[in-house]
Amino acid sequence: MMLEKTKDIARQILEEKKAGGVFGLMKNEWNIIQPHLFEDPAELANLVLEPKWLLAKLAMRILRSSPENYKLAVICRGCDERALIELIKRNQIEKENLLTVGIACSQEQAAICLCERPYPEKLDAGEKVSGVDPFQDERVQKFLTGNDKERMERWADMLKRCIKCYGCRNACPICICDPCKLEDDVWVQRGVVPTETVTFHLIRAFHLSDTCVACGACQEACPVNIPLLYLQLSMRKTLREKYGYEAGIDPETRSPVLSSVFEKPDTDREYPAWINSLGEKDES
Amino acid sequence: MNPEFIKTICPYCGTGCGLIIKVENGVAVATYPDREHPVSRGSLCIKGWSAHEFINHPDRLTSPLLRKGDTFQEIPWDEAIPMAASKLRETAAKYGGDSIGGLSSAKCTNEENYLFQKLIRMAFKTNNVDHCARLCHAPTTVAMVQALGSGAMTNSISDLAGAGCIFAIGSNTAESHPIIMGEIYKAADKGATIIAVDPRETAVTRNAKIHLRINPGTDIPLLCGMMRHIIDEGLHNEDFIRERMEGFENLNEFLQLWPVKRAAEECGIDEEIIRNVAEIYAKAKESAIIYCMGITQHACGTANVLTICDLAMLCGHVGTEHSGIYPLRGQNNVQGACDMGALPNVYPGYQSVSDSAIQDKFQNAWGSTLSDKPGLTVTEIIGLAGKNIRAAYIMAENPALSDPDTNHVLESLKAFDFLIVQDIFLTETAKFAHLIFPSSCFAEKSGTYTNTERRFQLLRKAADPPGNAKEDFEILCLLGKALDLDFSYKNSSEVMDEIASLAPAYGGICFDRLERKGLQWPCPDSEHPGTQYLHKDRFTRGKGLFVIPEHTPPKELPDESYPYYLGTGRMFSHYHTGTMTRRSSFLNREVEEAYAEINPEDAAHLNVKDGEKIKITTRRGSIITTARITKRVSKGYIFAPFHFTEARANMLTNPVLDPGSKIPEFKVCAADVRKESQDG
Amino acid sequence: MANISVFLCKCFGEIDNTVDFDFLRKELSKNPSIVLISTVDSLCLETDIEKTVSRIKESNSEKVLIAACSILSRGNLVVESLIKEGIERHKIGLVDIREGCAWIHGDDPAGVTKKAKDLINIGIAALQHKELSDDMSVTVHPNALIIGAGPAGLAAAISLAKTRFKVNILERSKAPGGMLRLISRCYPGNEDASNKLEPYIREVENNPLITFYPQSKIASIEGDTGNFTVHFSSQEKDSSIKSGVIIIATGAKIFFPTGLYGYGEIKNVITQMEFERQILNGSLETKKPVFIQCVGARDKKRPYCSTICCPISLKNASRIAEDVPGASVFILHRGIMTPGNTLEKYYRDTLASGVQFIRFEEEHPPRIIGSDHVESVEVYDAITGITRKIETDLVVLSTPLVPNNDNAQLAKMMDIEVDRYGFFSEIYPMHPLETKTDGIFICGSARWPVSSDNSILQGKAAAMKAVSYLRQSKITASTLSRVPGLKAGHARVVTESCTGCGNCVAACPFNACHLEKMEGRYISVVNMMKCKACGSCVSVCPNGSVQIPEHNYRMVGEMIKMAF
Amino acid sequence: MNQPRILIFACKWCGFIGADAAGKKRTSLPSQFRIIPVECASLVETDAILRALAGGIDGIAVLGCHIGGCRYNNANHTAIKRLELLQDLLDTTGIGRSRLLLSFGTAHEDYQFEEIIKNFFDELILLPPLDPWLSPFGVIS
Repeated sequence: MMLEKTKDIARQILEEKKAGGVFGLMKNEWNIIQPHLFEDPAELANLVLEPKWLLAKLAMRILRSSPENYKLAVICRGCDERALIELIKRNQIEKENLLTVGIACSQEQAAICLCERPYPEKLDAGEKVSGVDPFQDERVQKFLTGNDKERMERWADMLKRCIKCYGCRNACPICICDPCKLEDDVWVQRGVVPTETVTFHLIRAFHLSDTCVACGACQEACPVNIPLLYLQLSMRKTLREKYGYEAGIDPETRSPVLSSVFEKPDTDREYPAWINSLGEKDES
Repeated sequence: MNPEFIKTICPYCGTGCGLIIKVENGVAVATYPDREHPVSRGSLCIKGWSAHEFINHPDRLTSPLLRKGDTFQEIPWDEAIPMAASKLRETAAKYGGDSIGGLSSAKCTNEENYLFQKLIRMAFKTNNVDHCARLCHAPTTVAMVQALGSGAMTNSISDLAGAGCIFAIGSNTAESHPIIMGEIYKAADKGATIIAVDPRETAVTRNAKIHLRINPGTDIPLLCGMMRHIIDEGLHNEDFIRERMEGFENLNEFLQLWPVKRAAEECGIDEEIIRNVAEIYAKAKESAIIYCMGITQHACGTANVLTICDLAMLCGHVGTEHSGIYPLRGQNNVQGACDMGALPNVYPGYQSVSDSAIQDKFQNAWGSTLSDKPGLTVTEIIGLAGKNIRAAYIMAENPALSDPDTNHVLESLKAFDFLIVQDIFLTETAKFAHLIFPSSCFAEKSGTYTNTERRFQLLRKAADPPGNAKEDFEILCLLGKALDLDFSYKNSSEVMDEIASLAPAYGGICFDRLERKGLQWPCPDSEHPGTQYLHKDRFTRGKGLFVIPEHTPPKELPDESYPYYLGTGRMFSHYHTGTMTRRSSFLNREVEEAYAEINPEDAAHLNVKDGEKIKITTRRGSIITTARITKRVSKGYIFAPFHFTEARANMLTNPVLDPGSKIPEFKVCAADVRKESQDG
Repeated sequence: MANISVFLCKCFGEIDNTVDFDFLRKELSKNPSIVLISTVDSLCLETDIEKTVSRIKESNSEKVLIAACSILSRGNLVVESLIKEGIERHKIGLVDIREGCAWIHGDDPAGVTKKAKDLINIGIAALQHKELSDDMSVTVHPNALIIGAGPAGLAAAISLAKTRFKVNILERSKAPGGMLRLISRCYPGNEDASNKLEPYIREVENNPLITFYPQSKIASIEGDTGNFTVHFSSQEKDSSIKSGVIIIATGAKIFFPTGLYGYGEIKNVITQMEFERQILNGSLETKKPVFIQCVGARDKKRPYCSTICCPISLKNASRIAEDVPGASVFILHRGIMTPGNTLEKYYRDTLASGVQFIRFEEEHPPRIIGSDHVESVEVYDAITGITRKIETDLVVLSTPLVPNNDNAQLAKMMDIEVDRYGFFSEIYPMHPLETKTDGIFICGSARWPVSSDNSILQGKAAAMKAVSYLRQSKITASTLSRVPGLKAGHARVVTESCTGCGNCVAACPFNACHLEKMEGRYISVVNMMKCKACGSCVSVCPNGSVQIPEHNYRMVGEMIKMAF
Repeated sequence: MNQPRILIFACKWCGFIGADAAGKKRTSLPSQFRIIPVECASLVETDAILRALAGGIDGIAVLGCHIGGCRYNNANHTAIKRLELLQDLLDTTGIGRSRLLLSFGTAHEDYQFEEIIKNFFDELILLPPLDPWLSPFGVIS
């Protein structure tokens, strides 16, 4: 149903020449599924939507290496769409050159990904299902609860497994820097495995603090099963609660971390408590 | 424009991960992991992620090259092939077919290896064909065939995740086979105990529950001590031994020589740890042993592997889904090259050249007489250069860096009357060649690779070879035809069909069946689904055999003039002789120059600071390299990766061979270290 | 690594009594890049500086590290003396081992020596990796542009002309004078506004250095400090002028309290400005006026005090009380704001002249009684608690000055900022006339409601600020520091690695970064004239493509490594 | 118990002046802290903070000007927001937000600086050691 509708939309896009190609997943005669750029409507019979395969970064690379006015339609899930919007914000994609065909994720998929928004803002095919609160999940709670010592040990145990494949960075749709700070001796010692976990993983996590779209690509690419997405959860929560900001929703809204407290959103923000930290102590 | 995404297989280690190569305008521009791949499941290691980088390197060979004095001159293919054929033919005519040596490649596809050995064997009636498996897992093949009947990894990679205990000995899995390390962690997350045995501290030992930091070359004492304790405690699997094994009494008797106390002394660790580890291994429901070069690259390599087999069989930890013995293959197709008979003693499918029935089968099939005399090994072919071996054909191997005692190897390479090297780059070896064939890399050909879990996987062509370079398959066919052989294969699929018809274990393998997930041999017929794990109800040789291992300490131990242990090995961002990885900018950025690891205490003693130059000397030569001061190595131990051409660790290594498998002792030799003066 | 010579200052025992210099020397001599370690009694003595300089020149060192007192004590003096002797600034490092070390941990001899060693190592690391920023300079157009010809603008223009710089004045209306043209007298001296204005207007008309553009409208402003180009139309004629500095003196406008106290509906409810006009054209007829203060000010929407309305009411109320016999004048207020002794006297004088003051509260504003003509005002006296009814024939509403509507637009053109009400805002309280962009100054009611006297004062001050720019033939970016001394550097973009993500553009508080499209991708470009080296861009750049060379990341990394 | 090690990034317009004043007053403070003066708190890279924590430094303090008091047109606001977010990450991973002391506008004066640093030392000494996080092989330079 959703597949047929997606195919129809894709066909329409190709036939009406709204875009030069539709980027999605293709299943071939051997049942091999892989990303494919559909440029011929006849090929669309082979279009599939499963499994979850993040296409945003691939789509961005296609757009960047194609002629300036080449338009690309991307069949994307919620996370893909958010990633693409973040890429637009970061000037990697020209907004005019991108069309999205939004498809909804299933409830099962949302549960696997711990996805809070398992649907794109612009939904074209499929039914929205409700999001999952990651903080209610047992796996997450294992890493985010307990006292400092317990958490530190749990995370250290996980992160020292890192084999420095850079997969988390390579798979991340937002990580676009070349060279990357993680390759620099100043921040992360090179040529050593296990790597310096505090710097490698926390620098990576923090660089994405306000742009992470919680797609889970890092985690899926990790050969040693480090739950990298959980690192982002509390920062995402803070951004949402304190500034009402969520990455990947609106291409016009920049991260609140980049602006002064007067601009965003803080006309009614009290001075943070630590401004008067000494004063407070006097009172007590 | 239309970028294409081509699924193929990673060209580095034996794990055989799935890659998707992105091709733009015929150029491979990026690599992505394959989410659907049965082994890697959407992950890759650092090398896999950069697999495309060397493909378009400007150093790629693009035309056949002919030596003119000290330089090379480009010549067309229609000169190069006849010249090669006639030179080889002349040599064979003059000195006999056994004067030709062929080094096949664990980097090439099964089909190419098959053709290569067929070419050598048919054209020159010699079995002088070998490849670098000799330098990594030759003892595995010898010993496991002796004990179990099959030289391959017994189980599948994914089976590891279900093991209750994983005993990793002599394997730096996290750096050499990172994706397999992920499976180990999966097991750990399910509660498995990870035990690591390594004289160095590595990512594996760091994440293991127990780390046994034994003295170099004391694997047999450790394992014997464990076995002795297992038998003493009655933890051995008596039913398994009674039903499926033979030779237990001999083993038991032999183990009387190895009380735990003696083992502990030899290894330099506590008795209690050996006991503890033995109990954990024996008591776990299913235990897996992972081993690698730390076991095999010793003068007692075969005995080491035999001891491992003994331990596994003693506890009955073979032949079930999650137990087994995991010799991790180092090269993407080292398993395949062995399978395809690129070995001096066997035809494809491990069929002995000395067996006359098998000889007849191949003579009939190939329409040619064949030699029944086992040929020479890699080290022997190189060692006898200019003497018994007058001409050699080296396909994508780099003995100038990979073989022990480099100085000697370099001399030998010069001694060939005629040397043909077929490679993608001008390697250290190719520099000695008389004739160089430019060939194609993994992304430029189709064929099959067999990974360490015996999985035939399809390689798909993503780009064309650069310039006039040709696919190895095509070069072999051309050369074969020039040598008057019937090498009129249209494509590698046809070769695969021929292999299937000749080697029963691969009888059911054909390209059509490999498309989706590959097949694990044995797969005798076209209905067989492939084999997840071996020795299920019976061993390949019938009953398993307990073989008595003979402990021989390393041949060269530290003494007064050479007071340090020296071991060689790999590190995570480089691969083997660095031909590909050092030309991948990303990988090279991680480690740019040669280094050797040295303990802080030793460094303080030598007054060396981190990053300063040191000179390492052994009886065979010396190198100057950068000191990396780290507690990874214990006091008195130096570790040098062998990837670097500017400081060839193999200049130093001891070429003494293991009698059973002819593997050199890379892992231990005695060395002296000095601080190199800054201006020198 | 460059060769470094290290000078340890004993400070006559202040340092070496606690810090073990022998140990320091021993430790430092292990560092191969240190070629000279020298101990000096007191580096800030002239003789010792001479000695130091000669020792530096004799040694083969390329850089100098001074370990002495804090830069806020005499350290700066030492550094400046060395610079005077010809050693380049970026080759000198200063480490504070007195205030930050010897003095603060006097009771921990082991710790203090170790700390001194670490601090010197940090200093060496910094010195080794410090780079020098690029710099640029701009030729200054030696003329000034003044926007607005009110008292502030005119005062500024005349001051500038007196220093012989050419001045162009753009004015929205037909004639110069601004709000002074609309009122009769100025407080506190009750001087005639026209008298006050007259010399200025004469000067503008006669001085050849001053050009006045009436009825002008600004289209756009481009360029940077020292080199602005303003496109505008004057009397419907388009033209553009180049200018070295811009002074904004656009003033403010009167708030019209439509809907408040029946203004607009009831005939004799007027504003102060209408009151002034009636005085000017002689149509004023009142005997019982009531002035209501804080109309539309100091409330939720406009919580500020406009500062000028109280004196204006005092001025007009006393005028009626003194001039009109038998007048009864009331001022209903929420607290009379008359800071300073002049205004306070003005208040007392007014009180003496018989004007009555009634204080009301924000919650109980006065009530106007009457439908089309006001008859009386009912007010709850906050002091006595009695509601009073005041007979009246005129209600005058004191309304605040509010910013001009196009302030935000103008600010955007010039890349300066307006505050939350819309007045032009200064960069920092300590630099009251300066804006975010160097070379653009604000004065008069454009920045905050002020009296005409203060406007003139600010105009003159802004002119003097402007002169300091105009006097230079070239302005060098590194000197555009608002504090004594140089800027800390300029951000530098590594074009090859810049991804064009725009983080720096969003985070830069001075709009010094912008994106340019180059070969199909965006890269960030830094405008050094605007960059103040605060480093906001550095810390938001995901891959270190923006650096301040004087504080680059390699240096920070090394400093951290050396910290303990 | 060893004295914790503290690295301070001090804005040269406030925290640095406070520290200097504390020195001039000849306050007595534990010696295990080092100050790196910065132009503005917004120059403090989060990466540098993480780098320092990985290098075995127990606590980081960032001293900047109060909101509205920045010399650089409110550049310190981005620093405040960013570093608060970093505290969240430190909390998640068990390093603990208290290892990153943010003090904006509270260290201008000698006694303020003194009190902040003393309190920070007292606080850090109670925290669990960072050992599990430190560079796994202790590469010695």
